[in-house]
Amino acid sequence: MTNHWIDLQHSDCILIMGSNAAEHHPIAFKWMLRGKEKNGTKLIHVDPRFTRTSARCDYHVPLRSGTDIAFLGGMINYILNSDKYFKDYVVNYTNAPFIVVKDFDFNDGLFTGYDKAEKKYSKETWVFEKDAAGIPKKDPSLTDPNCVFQLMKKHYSRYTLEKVSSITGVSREDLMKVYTDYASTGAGDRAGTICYALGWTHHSTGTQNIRTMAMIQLLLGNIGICGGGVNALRGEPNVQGSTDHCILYGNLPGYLKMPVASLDTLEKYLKKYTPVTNDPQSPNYYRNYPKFYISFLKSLFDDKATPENEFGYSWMPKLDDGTPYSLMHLFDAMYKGTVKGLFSVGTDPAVSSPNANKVRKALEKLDWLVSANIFDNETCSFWKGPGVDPGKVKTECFLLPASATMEKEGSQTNSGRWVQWKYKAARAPGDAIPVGEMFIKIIDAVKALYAGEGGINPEPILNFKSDYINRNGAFSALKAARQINGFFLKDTIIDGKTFRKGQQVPTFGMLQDDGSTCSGNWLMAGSFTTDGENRMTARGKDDPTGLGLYPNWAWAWPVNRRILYNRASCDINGRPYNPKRKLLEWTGHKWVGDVPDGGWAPMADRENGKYPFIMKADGVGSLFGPGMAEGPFSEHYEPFESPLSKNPLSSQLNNPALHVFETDMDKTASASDTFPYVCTTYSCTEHWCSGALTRWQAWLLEMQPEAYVEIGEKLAHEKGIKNGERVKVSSARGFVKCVAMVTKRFRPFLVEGKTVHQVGMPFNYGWLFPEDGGDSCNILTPSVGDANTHCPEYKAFMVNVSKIQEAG
Amino acid sequence: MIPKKGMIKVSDTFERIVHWCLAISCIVLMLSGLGMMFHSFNFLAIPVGGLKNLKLVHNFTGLIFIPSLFFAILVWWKEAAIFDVPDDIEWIKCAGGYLWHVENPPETGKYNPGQKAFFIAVAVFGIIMIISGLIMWFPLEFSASTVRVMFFLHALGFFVIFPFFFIHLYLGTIGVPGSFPAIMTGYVTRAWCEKQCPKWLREMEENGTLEVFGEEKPAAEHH
Amino acid sequence: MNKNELVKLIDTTKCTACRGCQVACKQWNEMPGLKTRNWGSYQNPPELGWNTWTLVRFQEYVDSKGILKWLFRKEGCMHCTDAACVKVCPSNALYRTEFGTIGLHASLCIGCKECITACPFDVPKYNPHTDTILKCDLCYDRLKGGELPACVKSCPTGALSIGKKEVMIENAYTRAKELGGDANVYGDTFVGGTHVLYVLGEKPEVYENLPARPAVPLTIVAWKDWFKPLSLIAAGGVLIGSFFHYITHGPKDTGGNSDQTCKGGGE
Amino acid sequence: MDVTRRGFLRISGAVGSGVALSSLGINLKPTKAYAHELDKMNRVKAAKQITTICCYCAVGCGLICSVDKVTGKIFNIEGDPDHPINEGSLCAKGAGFFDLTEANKYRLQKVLYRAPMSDRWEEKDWNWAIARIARLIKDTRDKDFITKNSKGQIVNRTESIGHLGSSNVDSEECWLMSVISRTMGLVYVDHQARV
Repeated sequence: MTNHWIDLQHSDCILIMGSNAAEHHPIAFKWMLRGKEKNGTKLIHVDPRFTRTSARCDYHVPLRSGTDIAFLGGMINYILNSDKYFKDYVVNYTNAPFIVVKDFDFNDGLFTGYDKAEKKYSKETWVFEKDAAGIPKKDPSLTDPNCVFQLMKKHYSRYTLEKVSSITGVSREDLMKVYTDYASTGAGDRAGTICYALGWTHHSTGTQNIRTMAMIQLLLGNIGICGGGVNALRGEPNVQGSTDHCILYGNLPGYLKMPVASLDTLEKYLKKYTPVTNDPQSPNYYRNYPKFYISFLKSLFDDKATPENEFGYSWMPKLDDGTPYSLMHLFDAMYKGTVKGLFSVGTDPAVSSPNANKVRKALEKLDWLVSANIFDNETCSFWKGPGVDPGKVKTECFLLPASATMEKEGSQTNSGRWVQWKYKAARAPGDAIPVGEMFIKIIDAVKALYAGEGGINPEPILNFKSDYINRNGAFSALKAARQINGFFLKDTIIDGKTFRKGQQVPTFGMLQDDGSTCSGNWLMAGSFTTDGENRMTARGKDDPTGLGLYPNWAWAWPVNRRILYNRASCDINGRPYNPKRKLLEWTGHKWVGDVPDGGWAPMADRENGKYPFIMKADGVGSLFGPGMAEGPFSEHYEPFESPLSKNPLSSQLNNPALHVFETDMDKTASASDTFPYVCTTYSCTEHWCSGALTRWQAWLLEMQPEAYVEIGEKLAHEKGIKNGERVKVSSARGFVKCVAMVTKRFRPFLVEGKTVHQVGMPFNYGWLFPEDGGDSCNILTPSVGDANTHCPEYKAFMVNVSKIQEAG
Repeated sequence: MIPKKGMIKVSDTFERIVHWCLAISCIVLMLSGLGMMFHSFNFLAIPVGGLKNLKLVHNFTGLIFIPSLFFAILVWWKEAAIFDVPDDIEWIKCAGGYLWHVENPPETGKYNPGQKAFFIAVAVFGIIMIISGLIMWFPLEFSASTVRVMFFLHALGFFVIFPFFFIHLYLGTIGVPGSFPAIMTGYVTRAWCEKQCPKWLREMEENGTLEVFGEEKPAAEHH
Repeated sequence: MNKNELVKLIDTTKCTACRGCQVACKQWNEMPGLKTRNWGSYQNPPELGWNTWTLVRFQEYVDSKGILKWLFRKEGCMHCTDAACVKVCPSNALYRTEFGTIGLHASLCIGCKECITACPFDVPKYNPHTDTILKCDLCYDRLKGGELPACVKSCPTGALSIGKKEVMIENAYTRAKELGGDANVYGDTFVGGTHVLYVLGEKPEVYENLPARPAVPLTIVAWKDWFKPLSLIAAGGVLIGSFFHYITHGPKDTGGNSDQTCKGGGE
Repeated sequence: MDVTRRGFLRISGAVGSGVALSSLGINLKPTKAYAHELDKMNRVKAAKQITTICCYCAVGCGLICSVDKVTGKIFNIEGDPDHPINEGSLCAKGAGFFDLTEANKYRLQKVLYRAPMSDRWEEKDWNWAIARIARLIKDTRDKDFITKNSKGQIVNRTESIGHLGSSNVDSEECWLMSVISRTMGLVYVDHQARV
């Protein structure tokens, strides 16, 4: 989230799309309702299904799964054509005026530079014209036909109401209702925000879904302001923390880049990932990249990391250039036999991964599996799953008992980036220990083996600093947290102030690239004060801005900033666009309010002033985003499995940059009569994710005891299915049996002149427990993912539903 | 209370067993019911160790009451449930002389109309009590509105039965001296019999079916 | 008027059916979750039970304008002023607390189930394991401790609130007025006024399992209010009557006590 | 951290009366002696109150665990009324947080091991399990370690071990997993952020 939960109440219009906030983030939804009650916030829910969220919104607009870009593209078209954009903001704070090179073009669903064989774009034409000084050329009048603004206008002019309505199945009236309501926030004193979740990420165009909305937010001047932003309602307790620490193949803690093979030296690596700008007004904060990365290496290897050995850079694993190693790739490799051992920590991929049958088969090919959890789950016990003969499974399995959250100390980062410290309330039962302790035990044991026996590339293991244990030999989260924050490794004088060796680094601005500081994750620098006070434990309730920022409650990264890009809430002179919700104000010599995104003067000051989007090389928000795999502008492509055989907008049916898996278990069936219904998957309030924690809890299980498929009344009638009957839902990859919930809340869509039915299933069930609860809906989902993130397309695929006659 | 020679047999052993089963279960039911019906009578639960036990006592006594009532009806319905017109009407008109002085109250059979009314009340409301009581015992098997009516009927039954019961008790003991042995030993004095059920006595004697204590054979054999 | 009287207000128009209340209730009162099946509804357990003192009901409803609504209603004890359950309870297990709510001394309950049939809202439920009924007591223990009832505390959206009776009634009417349309206040005008009020978005008739005009059942009024005193009067009447009969009229002379020998049969 | 008893008893400002019942002039003096019925509240008041954060969605609601001072066990968990986000309130999952404690009979309490081809778990101790896991890691890593890729570039990685999870442990643990897997040379490193 750019903003945070409490801030939602300050919005004038909240678009809830790709999320079911009331069901999956009930307490977040509270803040939206608070806004509705106190500030007249308009709540709009756009979702294929009428949910508990819809029930409390001003209105609900049903939309066919996988057509969000068409829907939002239509909104961009409306905004641009009706002059609803916030001009001052667009001209100054976005790359709308930037001139794109002449060769850039878009034709029939493809941008320039597409390599059909590789299914990849080369992005040479996705760049700006630069002047002699190397600064991008701009046209502040936004009239140059090659400026981003005009290109965007042209691109989205194809998203007419008629076209969008025909693709999405949303009536033109409903489209206009949402467009006008939401576009009304394109004024300085109005704020609109988007609350999305897995409903947007779980598509083969997931990243572009979000980007399209980010573009709308930039056009309406909604980024960086109170009540605005792009807000991902993240769904797991510490998914923000785990993402910040990058348990992700492509990144290292703090979103640093994972080295790739072609960058064989530290120098090359740093050069590649340290962006440069020739514009003196762009802060380009990532120019500090080397400081972050070297401090990171120092946190791993301490005094073993020296300038001479490139701080250990060469020891670190390198990815092959352009090769993804995501979860789906992992299981694909496992299925093919490459992966022999797996750690599965607090996760249940046998239920939660797409094409679960393939995942389960892949698990059988492992030599060993180490799971850590507080309950057993379908992954740990895969060897006794349905259709598996344990006598033929060679895998050695370990199931390590973990402490539950209230049985250990540590921090958890919420979606609003608040890092909150929690305390140990009780001893864990039996032999259970925190996961952190397990990993220290494991690495220490591995270290001992390498020390004793030697082995390949032993340095990173032997040199890894792993002393995060307390006097009793138990895991010390506090010690680890201090290392993550970082220390001065020698006495250092910064701006005349002396920091002693061993003091905590108070902010990432003080990290050094010479090995004199360490920081396990630069984003977290500042979570401790120099004197070692843990700011994550703060429980202060003071609210100086009156906007619910609570700067002294816990600590938020970066540097306790509560709303990102907040300098964009003021005009170029530092005057707040909305004086009623004054997030930040330039007093002539300093910013007052939230922790500003850099203390520089506002950009009107040509000498000292800086642009607001400090993490972008150009200093502005990217309406034109060349970083994306499938194009600098978003484009509607049909889901990989779609009811349509032709994309109504172009002859490019699917995302052109998709990575498709091709084993015998990766079957798909698009626009097929065998699987005629669109299916989407989701969670429910009562369960959490794969249900691996919640299905073991009687209070929760009692409320949602078994798997179900929600079917609209019309389709149910056609198929002769009655409410509460058992049905079989099948896709090209398998089938599951579950209870039919016949509902008024799913209605058929009229798409390209034909009726398209959609059904939906919760993803919270698995065969292990309860025994009669039904199996995972991910047996049905395809292993195909977004081209940028490889997030699987759980939210739109094709199925059939049929009645089953069961004996008894 | 050993019967003396010449006393007249008015009830046999089976009748007496039935009577006492009915009477005792009825008393227990009424007392235990009372203990549950009125908070001020909750103390009646003390001897059995609490209301919960009182409920059990009530419910299971009910199970004794059911066959008792069944046999009581079987045994007495001919004698006690059919009014003898017009004598009984006359008797009712003067309330059998119980309430005000009546020179010669109309003669009655074995049971006077008061007793008959009591029997009918017990029989009818007893059945109602049984049915309503059983339904109340298992209320979850029936609709709430049905059970509510049962509660009402059960209360109504108590309202009817208790006064009759008490009057019966009073008249069967101190109110009409000499009555009590009728249901204890089965024998009453001839004098009592002449006063209380002259018509019956006459009929019995006429039929020769009168059994007199101490006499070898029933008189009937002589005719 | 009892100045301690509390009213819990359930604003159904703010409820998101997150069911925090349903679980918070079980957590605090240590009631187990039981085996259920999916019966084609989110509403589960399907009805209130001995282990489920409060239940969020789900109902799909298309209004007269054709607009689909999903109605959520938290069901539970209404804490009537004129409480049928208290009226019928033989053992004082159900009682009126100083807050005007209906408490339950489960240890006094004899499991007679009279309250189950008496309640116009079908609230008390029988626990066969303990042979007692159980129902919401509005967290009497928490109220005594100065805490909010578990359900109210857990409610994220403000759909549940509790406070002084007159304030809550006023809040309810203000909210209903603000909502307009069919919105109405439910609870203050019958059974002596309930201590749980609803703000309903639709007419009461629309909601499943909600009596539009609840009342203490007539049979119970007849029994408890008329027959109870009447039967006491009747019982007392015959006792006293018999006594006076005995002392004024005297025992009937049947010669029963005379020593004269009975005559032989037949004269 | 211990929260003062007062803190726990303060009633959320967001709901209802907005103030503690006592401040409404409601009489809370003891009445009848059904002491056992008030027992839980008294236990809560006497307990140690320890704050934690909910472990489901990423809203980050605050909870308070009431811990019996004698047994050291948690016996009640409810929302933290001081927490600015949830203000004491909780959804169904949060409200049922207590069922994640050891009160839940399904909690794993022992290290479980399943031997190849076996059809059951067997209990093991930590020392055995850690030693065995370390051995497997080393053997697998050393056997398949890729020093150079097909282009001859130095990559120092192992593709034969993967790591999945976890977004539901603490940040410090996440960091450790993230960096430990990299020091071992893993590249198949992913977690629930993607699913």
